[in-house]
Amino acid sequence: AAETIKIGVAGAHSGDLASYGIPTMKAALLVAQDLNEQGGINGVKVEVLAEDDVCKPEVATNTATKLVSENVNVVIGHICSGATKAALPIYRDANIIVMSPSATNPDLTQSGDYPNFYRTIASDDAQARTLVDFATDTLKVGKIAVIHDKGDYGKGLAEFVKSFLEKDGKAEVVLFEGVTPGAVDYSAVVQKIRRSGADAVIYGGYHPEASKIVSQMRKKRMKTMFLAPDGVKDDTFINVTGKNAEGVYASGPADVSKNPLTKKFRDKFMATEGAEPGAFFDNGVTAALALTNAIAKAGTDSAAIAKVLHTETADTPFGAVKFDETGEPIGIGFVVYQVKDGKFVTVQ
Amino acid sequence: MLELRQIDTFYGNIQALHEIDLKIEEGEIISLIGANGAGKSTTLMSISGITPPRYGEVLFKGKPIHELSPDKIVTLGICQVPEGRHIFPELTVSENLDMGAFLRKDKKGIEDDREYLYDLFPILKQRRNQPGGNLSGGEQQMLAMSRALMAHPQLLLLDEPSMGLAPLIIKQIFEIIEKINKEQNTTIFLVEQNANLALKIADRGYVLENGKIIMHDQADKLLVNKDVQKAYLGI
Amino acid sequence: MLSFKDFRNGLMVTLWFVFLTFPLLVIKINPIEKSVVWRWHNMLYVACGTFVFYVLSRLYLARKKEQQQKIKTGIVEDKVAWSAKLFSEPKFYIPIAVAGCLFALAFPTLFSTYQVNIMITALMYVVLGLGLNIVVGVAGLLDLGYVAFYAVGAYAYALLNMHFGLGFWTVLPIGGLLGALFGILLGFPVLRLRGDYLAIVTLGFGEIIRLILENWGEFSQGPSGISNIARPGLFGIDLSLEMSINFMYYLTILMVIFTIFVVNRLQDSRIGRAWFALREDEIACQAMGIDKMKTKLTAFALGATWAGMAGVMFAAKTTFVNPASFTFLESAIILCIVVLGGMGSIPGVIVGALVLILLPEYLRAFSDYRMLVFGAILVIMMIFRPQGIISTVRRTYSLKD
Amino acid sequence: MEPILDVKNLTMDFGGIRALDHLSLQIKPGEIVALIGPNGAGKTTFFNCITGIYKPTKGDLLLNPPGKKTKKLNGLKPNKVTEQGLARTFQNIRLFPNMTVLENVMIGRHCRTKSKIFGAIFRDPRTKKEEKEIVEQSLEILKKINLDKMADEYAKNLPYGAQRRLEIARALATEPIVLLLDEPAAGMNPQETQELDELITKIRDEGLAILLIEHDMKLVMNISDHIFVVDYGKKIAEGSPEEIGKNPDVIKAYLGEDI
Amino acid sequence: MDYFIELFFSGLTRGSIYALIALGYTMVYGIIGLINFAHGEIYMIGAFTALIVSTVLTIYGFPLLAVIVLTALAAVIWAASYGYTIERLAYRPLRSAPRLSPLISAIGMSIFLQNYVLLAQTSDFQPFPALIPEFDFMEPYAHIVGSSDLAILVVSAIVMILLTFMIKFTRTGKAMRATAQDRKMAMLVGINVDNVISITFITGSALAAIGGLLIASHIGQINFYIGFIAGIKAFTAAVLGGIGSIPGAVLGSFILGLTEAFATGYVSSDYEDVFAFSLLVLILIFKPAGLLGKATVEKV
Ligand SMILES: Nc1ncnc2c1ncn2[C@@H]1O[C@H](COP(=O)(O)OP(=O)(O)OP(=O)(O)O)[C@@H](O)[C@H]1O
Ligand SMILES: Nc1ncnc2c1ncn2[C@@H]1O[C@H](COP(=O)(O)OP(=O)(O)OP(=O)(O)O)[C@@H](O)[C@H]1O
Ligand SMILES: [Mg+2]
Ligand SMILES: [Mg+2]
Repeated sequence: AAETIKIGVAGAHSGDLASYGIPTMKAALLVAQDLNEQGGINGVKVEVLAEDDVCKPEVATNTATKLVSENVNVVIGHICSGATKAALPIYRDANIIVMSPSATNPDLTQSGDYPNFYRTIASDDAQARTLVDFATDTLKVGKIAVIHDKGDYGKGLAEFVKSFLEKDGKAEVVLFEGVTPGAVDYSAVVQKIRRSGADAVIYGGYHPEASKIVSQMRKKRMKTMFLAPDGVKDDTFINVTGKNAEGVYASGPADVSKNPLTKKFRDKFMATEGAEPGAFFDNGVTAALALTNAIAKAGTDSAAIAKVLHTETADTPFGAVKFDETGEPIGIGFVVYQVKDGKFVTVQ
Repeated sequence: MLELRQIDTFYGNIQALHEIDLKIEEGEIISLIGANGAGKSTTLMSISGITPPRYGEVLFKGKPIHELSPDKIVTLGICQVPEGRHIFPELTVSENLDMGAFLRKDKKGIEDDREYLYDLFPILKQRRNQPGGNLSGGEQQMLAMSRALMAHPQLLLLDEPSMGLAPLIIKQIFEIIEKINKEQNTTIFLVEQNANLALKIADRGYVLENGKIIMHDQADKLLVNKDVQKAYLGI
Repeated sequence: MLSFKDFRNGLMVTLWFVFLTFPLLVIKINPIEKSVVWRWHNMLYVACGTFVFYVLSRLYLARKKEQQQKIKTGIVEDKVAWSAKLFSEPKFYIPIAVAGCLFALAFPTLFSTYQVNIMITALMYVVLGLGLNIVVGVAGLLDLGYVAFYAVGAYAYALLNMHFGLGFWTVLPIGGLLGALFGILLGFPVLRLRGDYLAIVTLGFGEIIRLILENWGEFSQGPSGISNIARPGLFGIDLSLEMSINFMYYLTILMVIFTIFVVNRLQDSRIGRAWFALREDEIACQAMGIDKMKTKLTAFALGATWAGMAGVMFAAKTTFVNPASFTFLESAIILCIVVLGGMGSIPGVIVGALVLILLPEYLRAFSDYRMLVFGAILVIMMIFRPQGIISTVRRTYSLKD
Repeated sequence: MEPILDVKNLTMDFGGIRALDHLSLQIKPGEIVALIGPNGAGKTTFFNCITGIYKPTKGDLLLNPPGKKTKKLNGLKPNKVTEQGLARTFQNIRLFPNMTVLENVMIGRHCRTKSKIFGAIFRDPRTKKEEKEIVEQSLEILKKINLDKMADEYAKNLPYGAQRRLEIARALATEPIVLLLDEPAAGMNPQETQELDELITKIRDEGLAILLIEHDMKLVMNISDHIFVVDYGKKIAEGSPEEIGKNPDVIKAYLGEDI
Repeated sequence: MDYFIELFFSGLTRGSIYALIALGYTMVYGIIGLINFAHGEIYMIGAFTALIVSTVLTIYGFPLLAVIVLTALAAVIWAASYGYTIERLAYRPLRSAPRLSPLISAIGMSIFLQNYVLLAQTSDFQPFPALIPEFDFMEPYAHIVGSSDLAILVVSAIVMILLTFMIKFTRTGKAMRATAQDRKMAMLVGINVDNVISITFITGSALAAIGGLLIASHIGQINFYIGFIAGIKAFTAAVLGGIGSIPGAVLGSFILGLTEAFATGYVSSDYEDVFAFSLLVLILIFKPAGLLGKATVEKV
């Protein structure tokens, strides 16, 4: 009945975290544009409503109500786990399906509180598992220092890493410590790492602090290995850290740049923006495609959409993707990269 | 030497001075008397450019100064000892004196003047290195005057120099006022509550009443003027 | 109207700003590819912008001077501040208040739930503003850590609700009391501090609370926060999203009215006077037999109480709390509300809150420029109305009896 | 008859400086006592010590309220001292500039009233009554010093002389038994001083004891029953105005030959 | 023991950075009693200017030394200009306004400047070229003190000594002290108060810029937000030492820096800032005017 299909996109589009939110918004717009060029979904045009939540919970609730009151059919977002958590109940009560390209907090799916939630990125615990296994089995390190940025994402991940390490008992956690983002200097904590005699650092957090810590470790002539999650697997990290980035391991979604769909949308992006798409772009595209695909098959009724999402796969940059009953994506996992001469290259 | 023409001064929207006209000749002692809140201090502040007049003009040696900034006015040789002394509390007595000579470059001259003033007010010499802040009222008043004199003013504006001072000190202060007027030929514009004393040493006097000059005349004439006696001399 | 001199100065100023903004606005570097983009057009914008702005401000000043000229020569009466008049004379403010209330009541029916939701946030800041107004505006204690008590309230509800399933109505007073308690705990040692020392200590306290919430995971679930906090119940009826938002709205309205009522009565009471006096001159106050510590402490604690209650409502509204919501910036905003509205003036604070909270929402149109404009507005407002939008009018007694 | 305020060997040091040196002083009920001395003698410091604003290094402060037993004021906070019945004015005016004249006086009533927060919020009859009384009594006092016409003016807009009087009114509002005035006539012209003279005597006649710091000898000699002279924190003389007037030490240290 | 020394040095480094910013706070506060929340932003702008200028110069192939000198100059000049302009625009009109109005104006200014840089440049972190080279003679001690730490220590030491000298002995310094204590009187002895205040802002901003330059090339990256946290810390340090007092600001900064370093080293960096602020609260409780601040007994 609706004259258009409305897709809400919520995330940080301004403020200091904008760089994480904007790519997804662009992704959604490009997908919509692409569909509309082919005459929309079953002849119905797709419309994207983008709303800024600055990654703040209290703002996110406003954003959510705004989208709900503009009765969107589905929502892509939010970007930060905190904001997502705050917004989800509102969508749930309005019975709207939400798919986040980047909110990795496990509770979102595992708590079972949000049946309407899906995501196109693996959760922190999965990623923690990847990092831990890589450290203990591939790198075979015995002593590990776990550092985090006290943030939602970083600390959550670090805690999983810690608990996994302790459970497996293959390696010993010699240091578990949070650093203050934005501090003018990290040498004290770096000294502490050195003192702990760790062979490797597993860091939970985003690239700015990671880069500061790595640089200072190298400046202090420390060879300690450095493992980090997808928050660090970002070209900015390499650019900022320069030669000190060499050898750093970072986990992230499998490299899908070969995939034609990925190419297609990346090129579209290049064409419009004239720059490489930033963080979570592919996940954004994936979310958009998965949702539109489901709508195409099931119409705009949430229950029906959910059914499709669970049962039928959609073609996305990450290949054929569908979702398990908790809303986790099946077929989007993590692989580990290492920085070699200024590039992230996959390690087998 | 100094001439005020039709000065109007405002604080925000409150008008404190209404069309003040006033003339001071070289070498004179002029005293301005008036009740509290009459606008005496405001007059001085208008001359010094702290609260510049909104309308009217101030001429110093024929040149208009009412648009100059306070420091420029000081450079011209107009110094004020404001009401309530305004000693720099954390500077020592001698540093306070140096500030008085802020615009002067001649080291030697400054030294001599400081000595001269120490002779004038021996107590200051004793307290030389004590922070000005916790001198008592009288000590501060002396310091304030000395500080002004350090600048070698041609025109010295004094705002209630006798306020809150012991009778003995008041006498000293007034003697000194006359002294510098004679010896250094400093022109003096004296604002006083204590009309008696003020008019005794003054050549001419002006009477200010809520922002208006209501009377001006030779000092001795004012002293015997019935209205003045009744209103300001408490006779 | 504008002299040649003005234009010359205008040019100087323009040049100055061109110079000032040159590196940041004109040069855009890409440190990775080691490439530079020269955005000369920006320089043009700056130049034109500055010059126009300068000329306008000149004109404004010129007009002002004329006004004064007129006032002097008695052509026009200089008028008392409209605001003062408006809020001093009942025949003016009663109707306004009534109209305001009616509008407030009708609001949810008139606007979308989104608008209502925003309005709830704004109204909560009204409560916060009025609370802080007791501390800063009335008692003159500069508190930069007010958000701490807000956090206390919010987490009080979040935790009590999570662990013991306590409901909104039970926790609301508890939150207030906890706020007061923390207020007193902090107040005792630090209220001896003067002016800005107090400011920084409270700021520190605010940060400490936030950091503890962040790091003490076992207690507060750390940075990932607490979710699924129950919305306020209405006799166990379960409400649809829209209804519960409207319900929340009316609750907040009630809260605001309650706050206004209390704060207003406090202000013209024996204690209120003591607070004002304290702000004016502490030593004289003591000499008049006012117990400095006790009076300050009551002000501080009362302010905290309101922060606490507002916190509970915040938690109930967002149904999710995490430390990120209680940064120094929040305290700063609340302070802005008080000062920009008009220190110690209740209508002032209300207006201030509505302006400062609704502004960013409706500035969404400016998208990225939002906060830029916001900051600029703060500065400009202060320059043109340093005493706040609506300045205080002291109560007069002898008139009435 | 026994002094109402009895100060014994009061001593006050500021770092090096000894501002007060074993200064003793008594005031009898209904007396106007003047405390005079050169600038920096320690008069204001004396006030600050007995009103608890400074903590004296040594000495005893005894207050004998008529009909009650002796109270020791040492170490009390300023507000407690005021409650005991000592009220003061300040050498450099310390009014509440942005409150109305009436409110300034009402603040004075604070320590004699007791309504608390809940009273304030719920406006129970007791509080209502109290408020009413506060206003009336304050207006009463304002009438006495004829400022009642300016009751709703901001204190800062009063002319200087009026401000000085208002300070006295505010002090009176605390129902003192001893009133301490620090240079009330400073910066007043002879005429205003005249009025002040009458005001102070009037207050005295209502039975208050008054301790007065003043440099205006005309006023002092006029109204005081007894005069203490201090110099360098030490008492150098005491006695009736006549005696002081011709005491050579006083003349040398303070008055100067002719006045 | 080694560990102790290591921590000690990292404490010193932090300390001297805080000091460079804190001085600006303390000077401005001393002279117009304003907590200049925009000061942290000046530091940030200093860093950004440095980044831009240095990149441009390197692109046009200047030799490293020239780059360093010119960059430092540019950073100082522009930061100072911003400081001056801010004072003219946002604070001077509020000289006679209620006490808190300038504070709000400052907060507004800080928000404005952050977003100005965000929009004019970018929101992501930018790599900052290592302007401070790795000295060979430092190699043996590299694991304890990096070359950049050394440079920071030395430079800030020199700067602070110069500043102290200026305040104590030059005419300008005297004028500043006088203005700080009694503005009206300062005018009456012929001091151009407006200029003095401007000079204060300029000096403070210049120091902040040097701080920005040093820390940026030490840490190797900047974004528009770095000013805020550093600013708050530096301000804390200034208060710790007794706001308004120059040596106080330096002392406070070092104490704060060392506390943080040792807290991190021996306890945990989780509570780093909690330690910092608790220390502040404690010190102020026992010394209400800060370490070197004069406890001004109001002369009643
Ligand atoms: N800063 C100010 N703001 C507003 N009004 C002021 C200010 N200063 C003075 N006034 C008003 O201006 C008028 C003149 O004040 P001024 O101080 O010049 O009087 P005065 O003759 O010096 O009195 P005094 O003998 O007390 O020194 C008074 O009515 C006073 O209330
Ligand atoms: N807070 C203080 N710190 C240090 N010294 C002080 C302080 N207060 C007063 N003094 C010193 O104590 C002495 C007495 O000061 P006080 O103000 O009592 O003098 P006074 O008798 O009131 O003089 P005046 O008649 O001028 O007011 C002075 O020498 C003064 O320097
Ligand atoms: Mg005067
Ligand atoms: Mg005295």
